[in-house]
Amino acid sequence: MANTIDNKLLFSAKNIDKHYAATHALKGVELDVHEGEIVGLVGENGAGKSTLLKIIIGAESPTSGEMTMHGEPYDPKNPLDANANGIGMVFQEQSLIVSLTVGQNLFFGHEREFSKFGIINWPKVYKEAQQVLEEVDISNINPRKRVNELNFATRQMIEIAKVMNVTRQAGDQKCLILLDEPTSVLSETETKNLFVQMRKIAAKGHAVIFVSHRLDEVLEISDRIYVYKDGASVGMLDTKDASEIKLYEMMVGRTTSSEYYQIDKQSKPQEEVILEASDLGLAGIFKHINLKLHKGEILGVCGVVGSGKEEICEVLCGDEKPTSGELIIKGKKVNFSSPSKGLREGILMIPKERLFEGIVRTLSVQNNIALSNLKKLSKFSFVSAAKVKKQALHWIDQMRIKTNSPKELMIQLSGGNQQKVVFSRALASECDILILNHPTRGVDVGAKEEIYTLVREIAALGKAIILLGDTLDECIGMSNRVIVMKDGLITGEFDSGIYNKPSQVDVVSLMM
Amino acid sequence: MAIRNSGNMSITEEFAAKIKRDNQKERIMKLAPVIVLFALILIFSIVCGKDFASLKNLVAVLNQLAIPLLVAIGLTFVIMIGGIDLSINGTVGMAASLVGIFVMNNRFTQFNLGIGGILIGILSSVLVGFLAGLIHVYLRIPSFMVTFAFMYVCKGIGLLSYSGEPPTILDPVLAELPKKSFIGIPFITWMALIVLGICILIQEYTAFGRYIYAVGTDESILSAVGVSVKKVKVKVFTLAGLCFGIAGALAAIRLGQGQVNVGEGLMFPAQAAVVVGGTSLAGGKGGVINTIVGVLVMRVLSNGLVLMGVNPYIRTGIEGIIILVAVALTVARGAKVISK
Amino acid sequence: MASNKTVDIGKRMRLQEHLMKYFSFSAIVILIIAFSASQQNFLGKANLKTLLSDSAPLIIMSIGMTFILILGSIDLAMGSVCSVANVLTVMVLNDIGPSLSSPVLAAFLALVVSIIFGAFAGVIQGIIHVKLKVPSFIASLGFMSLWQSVALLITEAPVSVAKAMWPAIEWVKVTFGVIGLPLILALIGVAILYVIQNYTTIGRSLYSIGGNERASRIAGISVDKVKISLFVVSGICAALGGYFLAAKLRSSAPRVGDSFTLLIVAAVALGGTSLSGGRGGVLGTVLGVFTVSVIQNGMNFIGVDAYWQNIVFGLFVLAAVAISVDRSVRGLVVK
Amino acid sequence: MKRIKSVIALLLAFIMIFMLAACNKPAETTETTEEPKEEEAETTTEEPAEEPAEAEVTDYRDFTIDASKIPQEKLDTTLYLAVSVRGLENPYIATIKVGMELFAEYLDGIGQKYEMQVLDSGGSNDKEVDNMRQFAAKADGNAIAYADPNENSIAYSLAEAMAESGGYIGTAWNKPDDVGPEDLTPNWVIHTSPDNVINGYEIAKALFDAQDGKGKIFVLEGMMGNTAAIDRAKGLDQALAEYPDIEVVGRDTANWATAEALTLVETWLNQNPDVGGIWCANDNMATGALQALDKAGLKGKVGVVGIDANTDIVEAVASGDAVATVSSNGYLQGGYTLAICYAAWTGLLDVEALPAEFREFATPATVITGENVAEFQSYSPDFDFSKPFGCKAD
Repeated sequence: MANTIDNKLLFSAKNIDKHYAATHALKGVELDVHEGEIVGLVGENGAGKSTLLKIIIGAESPTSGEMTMHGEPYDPKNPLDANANGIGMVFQEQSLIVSLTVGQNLFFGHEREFSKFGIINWPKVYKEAQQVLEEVDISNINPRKRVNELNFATRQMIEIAKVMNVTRQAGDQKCLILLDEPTSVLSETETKNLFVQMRKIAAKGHAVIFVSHRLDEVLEISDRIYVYKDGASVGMLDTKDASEIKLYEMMVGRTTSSEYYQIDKQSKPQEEVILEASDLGLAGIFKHINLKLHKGEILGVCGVVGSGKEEICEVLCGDEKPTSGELIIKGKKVNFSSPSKGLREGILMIPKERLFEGIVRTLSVQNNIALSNLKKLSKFSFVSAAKVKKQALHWIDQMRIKTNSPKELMIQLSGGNQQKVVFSRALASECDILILNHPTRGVDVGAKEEIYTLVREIAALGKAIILLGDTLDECIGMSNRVIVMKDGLITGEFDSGIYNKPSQVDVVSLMM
Repeated sequence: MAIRNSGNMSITEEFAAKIKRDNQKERIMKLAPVIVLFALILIFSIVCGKDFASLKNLVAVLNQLAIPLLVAIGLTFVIMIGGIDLSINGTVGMAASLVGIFVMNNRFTQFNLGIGGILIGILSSVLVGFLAGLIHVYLRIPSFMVTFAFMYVCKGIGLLSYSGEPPTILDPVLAELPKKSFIGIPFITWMALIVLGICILIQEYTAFGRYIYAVGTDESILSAVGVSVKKVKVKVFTLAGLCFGIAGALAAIRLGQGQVNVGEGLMFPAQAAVVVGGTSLAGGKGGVINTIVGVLVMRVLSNGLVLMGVNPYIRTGIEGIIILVAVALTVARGAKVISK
Repeated sequence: MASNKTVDIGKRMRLQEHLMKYFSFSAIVILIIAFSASQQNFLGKANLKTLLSDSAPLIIMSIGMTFILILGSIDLAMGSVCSVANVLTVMVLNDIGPSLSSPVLAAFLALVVSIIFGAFAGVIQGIIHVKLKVPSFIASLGFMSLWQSVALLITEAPVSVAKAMWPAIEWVKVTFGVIGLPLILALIGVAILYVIQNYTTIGRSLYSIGGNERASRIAGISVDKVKISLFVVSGICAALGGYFLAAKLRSSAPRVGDSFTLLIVAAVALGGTSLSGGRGGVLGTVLGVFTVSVIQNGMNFIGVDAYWQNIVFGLFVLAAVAISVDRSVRGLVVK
Repeated sequence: MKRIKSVIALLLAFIMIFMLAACNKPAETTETTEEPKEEEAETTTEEPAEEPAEAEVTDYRDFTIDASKIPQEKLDTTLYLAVSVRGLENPYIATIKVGMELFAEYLDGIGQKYEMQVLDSGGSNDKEVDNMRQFAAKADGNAIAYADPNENSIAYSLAEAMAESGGYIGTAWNKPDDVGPEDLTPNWVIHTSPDNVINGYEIAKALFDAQDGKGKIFVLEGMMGNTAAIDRAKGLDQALAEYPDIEVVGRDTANWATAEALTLVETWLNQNPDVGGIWCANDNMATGALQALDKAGLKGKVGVVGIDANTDIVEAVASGDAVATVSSNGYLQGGYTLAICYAAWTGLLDVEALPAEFREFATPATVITGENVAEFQSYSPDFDFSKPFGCKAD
């Protein structure tokens, strides 16, 4: 990390204001980026990071304020305009078209550069695509391959290659690349690879803006860090002066401590085994899975993406049928054909992709809470509206869900509150076993703490929990016991009591 | 802290085997329409013998292919962006009626515009496609409803245009066209094949073609690179209108008469043909080439059933079952798959 | 700020949900005012009577389709299921009816046969759609052809209800003031479906599946079962439509349902039910049906030239849908 | 069962025509204006049988609408006129509309206030009944209508719709055997029909004769399940029974549609290029058949027959490319039916007193062949609506 602040100023934004109808999303935001620099942006959800990036890339226009690029005034009309000025962005959501080939995706939106009379010269496209891929060290992929034949990590690398292409096209001009949560779907190795690429880019004199919820990553890769809160920049510091705690303080205005995971509240599991898997397997994904889950226990499952941990969750909750082995719940052998069967046996999953799998946006809060226990709220399959409402009020109070009324639509709630609704639903179902698949994903720091408290409380009630943490730290911090998976097999198991938490290094060594 | 190494190899092998199986399945699924087509050809060849498997019948099938093919191609683009077009019956009928009126005919001598008349017919349909696209995109009305309304509007325009007595085309060139053929394939089919070629070119070799796939997959991708989704959609509906218009014009020439009825009964078979070919109704998957297979399946099926002399009452039923089977073969299964 | 934005969208959504209902209502009001202005007896007793009772079959079928559309699916086979039920009804009345003690019994038997057939058609279509994952559009398209064949095989020609059996269908003529018995029966159907929609587990699951099928599955809802049951409901509604038409037209025709296939969908969409699923309801559909009926009735009433009727109808539908369609923002893609 | 029914229906139809023909002679003397046209239209009813004619009957043939006897209040009331048809894209149906317009001119002449409209069902039973009910509701009794029921089975419902409002209706073509105008006296005034079975039979005969009574033929039927299609096919079957050397080598439905007919004939021509004739249930399909023949270079060599007298087929008959078609004279059907209903509405005609043979009767249909095609082409409709029963075929 060279001291790059002395380099030439590449991009600067001054006094950026952005109003949406009634909300003031950005309040006079400042941002300077120098050539060869990696700048980290951190802040809670809704702090304004994404809005700022959208303005820089030209997807939205600022209400007021000025931007310069290469010292010239910069006012992009659309992303293509931004690209022409040497600014490219990797979006948070996957932006590849899976039915098209890698090469077609790489030059998507730039086809005209390869066209004569509107007809695209595909051989030329693929030749250049190969070069682009080589530059990000994934030259083993045939650019003629369709994206839907590739795994997620590779797709992410292709996205980055796509943006890198912008820098290539810029030639001598220095570029700015925006990365919005690029690591959320990457495994640790892939993240490392990404960081290598980012450094490469920076070494050439280009600049990178890096946005991530994972402070450790930001601290690792960036040269300088901007901290945003409520639509305004609350500070800028050199990475060498920063630490996670300091950043947290700036972001939320309070200190986090070792009590973050409320380890002192960790309860002792009971003796009774509530779930037992023996030799469970799903062809080609995982195999020989033996585990026992006790009442009141939080069992953490660690592993990289693709280790099979996600699929274990799916099999346990009934979403997927195992191809071998057996599952015993409360002493009874079960064979689920769908999650509804699982629910009947008292097992329910809180899914990872909240928006796609967790909530029904078009329904109200009360109906979302009642999703999993409609039968209990009804007589002769007639649902009691009063009971639905009463239950919702109970949980809104209990969970401190911020909503105007139980009839408010789900889409109106913030991410953290939506997640609380999902938790309420799970608790209301009175299931004894909960599978928490990344329960804090995409939730801001404040809400995270509340969720941790909640998980502790649930466990204390004697319910059993299987936890897939958003970070390794979280997984170890929360669990009573941790199992480690690699390539579809359990490679290790650690006791994780209050005073004998395993070290991350030990766990990682079994994951990789 | 037991580390289990045993079976580590086998899971990778298993995975490889699974991927292989999946790929195989996918390949079979991709080929399913072709398999269905060949199965049908085989069955009819056996049952009907020479009546079916003859050059003459092949030409007849090709001859009948033109209009369903054109209509299905236009529809393919619309379905690829996840939309639907119900206006087909109307637009084709309208284009055919207007072509009949604006060329030399036995009723409206004052409107003889020759080739210009054909252009008017086609343009009317293009215009309707364009309008439908505009209304769909800018008023945010589902394409289903917009095109449903336009079906009535176009049918009405067609009806109104000749007020009950369809004009017979007397233009000597146009009257001769349906009889002309080149290497055994009728002229009208050639026209359709040329349009087909152009559409394949558009789909595979132009930026617009790529954007169609993108719109069907995820609209946000396009705005991210600064391409207007709205424009792409309007263009797609306009292109579909062009295909329907050409289909209408060719239908009028083929029948030697401009009547609104030629559009009748084209829409549902076209939808079936597009989906049977393997284009996904959800959008983003498939394409014009798939549609060729789909249209062939439908054409061969009805041709074969006619030759077999199957009771027409049962024929539609058999067609329905074949559609179900053909599509069931091409869709992904599994408890987790969501199909709407 | 992203979260503020969603709150904003949400408020707008809810506001629009309320407005929406009035919007489709306003389409009708505007139409009625316009029509009565040009023909003073448009709201006369005679026309109200026709308007209110002729819509019955369309209401019955449309409310069944409403559930399917809320699921995000579509059922194109309703028209031909209606045809089969229609020919079955008349077949039962004419062939078995005379041997029964009373025409009322025959009418009842025909009703039972229709409902059983409708349920059967719904079950097999539901199973093929849900279990084989054939998209409902194409599954129902296949069944549309299949049932068309079946209807034609049962009777190739339209058959009138024999004179002796007329008492069995006299109920269709009963009126209370301007409101006919068919309408009352249809509204009872609406009430039943409204209860199913709002107060039963199936109804609540319907909305969650339409809103987010994946989430509903994970939350432990028996998605497949719910979907199949709803196809059964739509099948029964289609069959009842056929039964009503048999009484209304005093005859059966093997193609009587064909013209309903798309009209039903249009009526439901006009009633504010989203074609992409998750939102809408049977009450809106009743409004949608009346919008269609008023347009058709009004065109005849003010004597729109027959050559122009298609054009006018298309434009009216376009206008009505433009003001009534569920256009609540939420960045959702309109397809 | 069905066979027997149809045979009985046929017999009844024959008897009816027989009886109607019997009334012919005495009428001739009184009819002046209608005379020549009626002569042309005589082909369907050739039985010259003479039976003692009832005096009353002749009275009705003579029945005249005396405009001076119409009460002024009736003339000042807005009368609603409608023709209810199945789709204006069909040229024959368009002529019905013209028939109504001709009658409207007559009403202008006598100073009757009126409004007229076409009710288009687009081929849907339900829509046609709805249309009629709405029309009746609007007119509130001051309505007269001509209805061509989409299917025979809805004839009663259509008439009933009108009867409930107190208007007057005449139906044509299709109605079930067990109901008739007498069921809804006085509002269901008449039912008339050119006989579909006979039309189908006549063109078949013309075709077979042109083939010298032997050879192969293709058959293009109308839409499945449609009454007219079924009846016309029945007529064909009768003719086939009489010509044992005619072999049907292709028989299918083309749904009344030109394009489908073209496709079918193309397919069949591959199997049987030596076909001798094509029987089509309507002229739209005949157009398609001719086009297919033209493509195969067989136009003019293979006989084609149809029904409806579409302009292009009449031209084809004139040029020898087609053998025959049938004109049902829609002008006459539409215009005269309305005229009779008008007489009933004004009170000049006492429907209850009208004898059965004037409630249900045949209207003339002309088989157009090479012999009379020139006459037909020069025909322009011109009727005297003051003598409404002039439309009765004799």
